Amino acid sequence: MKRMNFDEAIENAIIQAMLEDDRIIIMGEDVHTNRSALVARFSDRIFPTPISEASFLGAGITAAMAGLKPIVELWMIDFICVAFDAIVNHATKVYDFSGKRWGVPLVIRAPCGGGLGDGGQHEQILYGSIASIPGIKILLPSNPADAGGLMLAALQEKHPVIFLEHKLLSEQLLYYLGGSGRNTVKFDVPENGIEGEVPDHWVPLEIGKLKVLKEGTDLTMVSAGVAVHRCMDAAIELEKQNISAEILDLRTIVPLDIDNIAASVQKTGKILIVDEDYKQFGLSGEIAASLLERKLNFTYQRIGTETTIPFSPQLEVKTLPSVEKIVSMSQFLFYGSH
Amino acid sequence: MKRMNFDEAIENAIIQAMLEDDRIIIMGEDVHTNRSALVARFSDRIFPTPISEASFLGAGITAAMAGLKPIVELWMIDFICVAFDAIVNHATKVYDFSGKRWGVPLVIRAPCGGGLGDGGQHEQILYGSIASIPGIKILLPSNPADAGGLMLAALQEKHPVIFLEHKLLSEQLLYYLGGSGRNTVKFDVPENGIEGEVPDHWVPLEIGKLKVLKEGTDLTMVSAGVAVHRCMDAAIELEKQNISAEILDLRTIVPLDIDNIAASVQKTGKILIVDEDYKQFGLSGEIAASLLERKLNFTYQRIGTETTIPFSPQLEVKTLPSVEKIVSMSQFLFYGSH
Amino acid sequence: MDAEVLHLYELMVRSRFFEELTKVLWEDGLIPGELHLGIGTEAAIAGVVSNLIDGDAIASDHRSTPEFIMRGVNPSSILLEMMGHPGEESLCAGLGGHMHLFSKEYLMATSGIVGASLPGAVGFALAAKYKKTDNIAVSFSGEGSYNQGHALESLNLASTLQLPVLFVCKDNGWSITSKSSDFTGGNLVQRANGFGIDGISLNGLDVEEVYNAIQVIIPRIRKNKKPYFLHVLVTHREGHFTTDPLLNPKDTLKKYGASITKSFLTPKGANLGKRIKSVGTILSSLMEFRKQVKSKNDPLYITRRKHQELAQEFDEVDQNIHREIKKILERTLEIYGGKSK
Amino acid sequence: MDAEVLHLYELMVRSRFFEELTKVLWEDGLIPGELHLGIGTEAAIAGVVSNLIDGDAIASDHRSTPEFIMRGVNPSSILLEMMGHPGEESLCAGLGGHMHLFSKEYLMATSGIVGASLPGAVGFALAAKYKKTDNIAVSFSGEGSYNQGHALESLNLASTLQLPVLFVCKDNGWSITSKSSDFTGGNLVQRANGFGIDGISLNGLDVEEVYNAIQVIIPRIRKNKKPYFLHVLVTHREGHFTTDPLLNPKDTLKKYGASITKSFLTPKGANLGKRIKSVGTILSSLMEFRKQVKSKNDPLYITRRKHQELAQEFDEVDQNIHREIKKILERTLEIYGGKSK
Ligand SMILES: Cc1ncc(C[n+]2csc(CCOP(=O)(O)OP(=O)(O)O)c2C)c(N)n1
Ligand SMILES: Cc1ncc(C[n+]2csc(CCOP(=O)(O)OP(=O)(O)O)c2C)c(N)n1
Ligand SMILES: [Mg+2]
Ligand SMILES: [Mg+2]
Repeated sequence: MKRMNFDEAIENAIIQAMLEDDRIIIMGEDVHTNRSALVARFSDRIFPTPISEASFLGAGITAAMAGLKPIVELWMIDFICVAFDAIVNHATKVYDFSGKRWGVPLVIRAPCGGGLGDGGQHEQILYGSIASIPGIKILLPSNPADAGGLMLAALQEKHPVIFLEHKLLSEQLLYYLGGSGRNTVKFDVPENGIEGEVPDHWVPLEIGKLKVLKEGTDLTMVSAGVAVHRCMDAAIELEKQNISAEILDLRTIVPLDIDNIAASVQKTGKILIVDEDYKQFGLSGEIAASLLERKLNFTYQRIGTETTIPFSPQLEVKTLPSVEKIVSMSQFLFYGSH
Repeated sequence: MKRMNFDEAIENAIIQAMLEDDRIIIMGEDVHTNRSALVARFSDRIFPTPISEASFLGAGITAAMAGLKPIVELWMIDFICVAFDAIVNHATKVYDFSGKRWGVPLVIRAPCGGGLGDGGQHEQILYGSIASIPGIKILLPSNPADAGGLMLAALQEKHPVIFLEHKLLSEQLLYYLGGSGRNTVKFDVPENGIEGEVPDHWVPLEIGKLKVLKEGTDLTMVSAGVAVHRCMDAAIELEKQNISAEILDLRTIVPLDIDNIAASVQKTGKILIVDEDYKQFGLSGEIAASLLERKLNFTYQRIGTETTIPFSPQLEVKTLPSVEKIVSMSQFLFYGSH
Repeated sequence: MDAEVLHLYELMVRSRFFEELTKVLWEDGLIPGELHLGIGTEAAIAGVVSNLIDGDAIASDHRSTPEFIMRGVNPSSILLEMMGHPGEESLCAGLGGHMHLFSKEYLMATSGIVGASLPGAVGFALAAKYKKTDNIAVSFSGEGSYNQGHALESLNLASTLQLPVLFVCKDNGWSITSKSSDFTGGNLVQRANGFGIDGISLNGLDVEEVYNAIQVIIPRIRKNKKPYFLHVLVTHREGHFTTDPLLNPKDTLKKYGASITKSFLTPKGANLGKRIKSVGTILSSLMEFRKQVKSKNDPLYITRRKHQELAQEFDEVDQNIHREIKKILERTLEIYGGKSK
Repeated sequence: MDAEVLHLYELMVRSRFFEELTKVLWEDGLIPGELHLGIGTEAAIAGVVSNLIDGDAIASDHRSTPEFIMRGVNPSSILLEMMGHPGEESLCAGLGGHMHLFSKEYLMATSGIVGASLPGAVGFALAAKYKKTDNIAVSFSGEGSYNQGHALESLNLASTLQLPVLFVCKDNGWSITSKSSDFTGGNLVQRANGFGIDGISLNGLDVEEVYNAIQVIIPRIRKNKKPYFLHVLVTHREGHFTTDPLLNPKDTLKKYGASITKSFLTPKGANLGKRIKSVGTILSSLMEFRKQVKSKNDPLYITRRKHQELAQEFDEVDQNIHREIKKILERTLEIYGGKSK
């Protein structure tokens, strides 16, 4: 076992995959810079593009159909919106439209998430909007080992995958977007997410399997990405109050690992979903519905982003899921009051 | 009281609004044809556009900010995807970004829904994807009176509204898209939706209030648009089996009238959500979560579109919510088996 | 040149007969959904498709039947697909339908989203170039699509990535009910130039004009790996879609009875043999219909007029294709009827 | 002309001093997020903005501070907004931040989504035309944005709807780390022509060149209700955003201490009077910094060089604006510090 940064792990897994599979190419804005290490190694497999997400993502789809395995990069997932049609009406539809004869093995890679004080157009996660469309998988790892393993798995899929990379976990993104030129601001970076142990040789992780990060008996917390780390911190606080939280790191938003969520909820009888994406019409709802469909009995609460993410850091911190909110909502779930 | 077609009611309400408020304009592809009656009356207030949804929807936003009240039309809601950025990063964000000083009074009007055999890119509803974004209201009326009243209400809003018009309810759309040139195909058109009583003078309906279409004691069915009529038909079947369904017509997807859903569920103890949109990460999940947040005890099931809508009518009918499915799922909810 | 003219004529007639057949099937209720016919675009498409080689890809739009027929995709599988037949024999197992035809074998994809052919072709071309083949990709779409964002972006993308794409703009002057000249700033060849792409405008009703130009253009694309823009004037003889209510007053639309519908949509009834018999009648009337179309805007008629010396050969092609399409229909209906029983 | 030159110079200096101030505040950690400066674009923007009248609208991008300052929006409210101060006095109550500045009063909107200025300006122009005013709308965005779908669509939309829009393309040759010539097919004036829009390319570092051209262009737009495309060459003297790590090696970046941060971010500490005192020092160093920038690519320097006879007046402007900005900073920090205590 060695240790790596989060972004290093992803790049490392990509290198391993690219060495084994020469159909893998990389497309996107500024990839000649952001993936300069890969350019050095795989020069003509890196295609920097104009600022034209709709067309280069659209082109990625047919390139995949014609036998390549493109990793299409976006500067941030917020910008998927200018290319949303490529997802909804093309990437997710071709396999079905073709009578299940033609797959689209495409990986979309995009930074996501808040906490850098960049405002509401540059801090979203948006999986709630994307996940409603059948036919695409969505990954959101919380640590280097999962990031590498899931990236490798994504590159072995026959169908489109969105790989989300939380900005607060990536040294590279923190350096570039977070303002490398100043040491006067601090971000609330999860230590156990930004760096950690990784395998010597990458093995693909199974997509759609959550990980139990911490066992517990009183309360199930379901989360993904940076929010997982907030849950872990909250759990320490809660232990002090004799509330034992079980913490599930989804890792995959679609498909949801409902079996294992259900198993945990059956044990604890209580679930708190901590979701950095918009609360409404998203992950927390889907989990609620899926558990109810299974006729489970449980009490339920959720934390999510309820408004446009404010620019002001003081307001931002109150808008995103925080340890305080998690502790407070857990108490509410437990005692019926905060 | 007089009677009108669904599309007539909408047009009629728009005429009433346009006569009273000269800030209202209409933009979109082929509006000179599709709204020819309005052109005759309000000529220079109708702006036909090129096939450029992203830019004319984007322009509609700033036109609204500059004091107009644009109704921006799309040929179908499926095409919102090429203009999704205008929704996610602009229409819904300006009010917040401006410090709540600048509103965007914009109405997006779009046909939606399946049942015409047009295939998976032209039959979606997609509110599940849109509704996750804070800052936009979504309406989906099921009959002429609600359609007119909600359109009038939408035109009095200070913030963006999406007005969805189910194709199977609109004589005009059935005629145009359904193949007016042949009487060899029949669509499953809800009689009570396509035509009905309307007020002599339009009064705006309150946005965010559901309507109890049928009272019942055993089971709450929540639905909107065409699916509401499927529920009504299923209810007749269920009455025969001594299951009394209460049927709620949401009319508004966002904001959800959770108070009244909860009241009904408290009475019946059972809820079945019948949703023509994609099942996952959408309406049915949001209702589940909102009810659980209120600590209600109830049993739950849902029907939604689970895959790309198939072109083949035989497969399409099995994919969209149907009376058979509703009856069967109600039985399951009631007896624990189908 | 005679052999080439006859070959091109054959491609066009095959597409025409096939589409006229789909029109009748549609009117009879056997083809669901909207139906956008390429009748009037055959010359432009034949001139391009006849110059493609194995491994070349096509991305097209909601009006793609001619491309599929001319490229050689099994017509019966296309017909079954358009009829929504849910089975192996249908091109897309009944899931796609006429706006969403896909053939992995022929590298052909379509989309009902205006403008999507362009990024589609760019991606195909990227794969071809990456694999170091000589293949190209062709985008077919209407003039209206050149106002759509992802289409415009794609011109720039192909230009800057230096990809072997032929962008074919089938300009019939209309987008549904919008007169395109009112909605298009500048002219489209100049617009392509503004993205660094050379282009030309041709009379797309004259198959030889297109064919001759393309014979030079496509090899250049193959060699230089640079996109090219081909603007062709075409007509849509059937309006935006079949029995476009804007072109046909409502009350004249009921002329077609429900002949095949009756025999095929009703699961129980006469045996299959009898059902298929009615097909002959329909095809003959198609022939009749086509012959009436002697307008100077019909690409088939233009070809015949230009080559009056080939009148007999043309008639023979007509007869052969007539028989071919009839067989296809019979085979198709057999599968369709067999399954729907 | 002298008065005009001095006025334009003043607009530019005000923007420059203000942005240099934001740079220091950013480096001190008082401005969150990415910070994209318009330093190097002042001449182009001053040449345009100085020709606007009441009721004209502006849609801009992630680099819009100069437009807001030159148009006369309260600088203190902008500064508070950029500092994320959540209060009435901030332009957007702290919710927008520097990429999302909005002024309803001045009809100014921005967006961090590349290309969104173009549909934004089109909608403003539509409203102006519909209301039968003489107003126009200006779109400001970088050259990279002209490869984005909604931007390209907007050229066509403005052209066909005949709307009074001035599309200003601030071309610094780079989009983040991408050299724009590698990612732009054709040239942008020709591209605009391809949408039926006239255009011109100017040296955006020469404020008089821009001003003189705009004096003719804008009245024509007002009268004819037709869009126009203005391509101006500019520089971004600070890279893509402040202390762009691609332009500045990591280790040279630590030159700025955390002076204001210490006094203002720490809720408890010295009283406000003392805190504000440190401001003077900072502003003086700004003056120093600006004077060092004597590169021939600096629009301020170019103006001074062209009009050496006005050297004394320029110095006076510098001094006045220095005082002005210093006051603004003091007032701003008072509000900011008062609230954050
Ligand atoms: C993005 C999008 N917007 C609108 C439509 C509706 N629509 C279908 S075909 C069409 C007209 C296309 O015109 P053109 O490209 O000229 O092709 P033609 O039909 O004339 O062959 C429109 C607007 C669509 N399918 N997709
Ligand atoms: C749709 C979209 N894609 C990508 C980005 C990331 N991004 C921010 S600024 C920028 C470069 C813009 O270049 P240009 O338009 O030339 O403006 P400049 O920064 O040079 O002033 C990019 C790619 C974005 N904000 N929006
Ligand atoms: Mg056309
Ligand atoms: Mg630039």
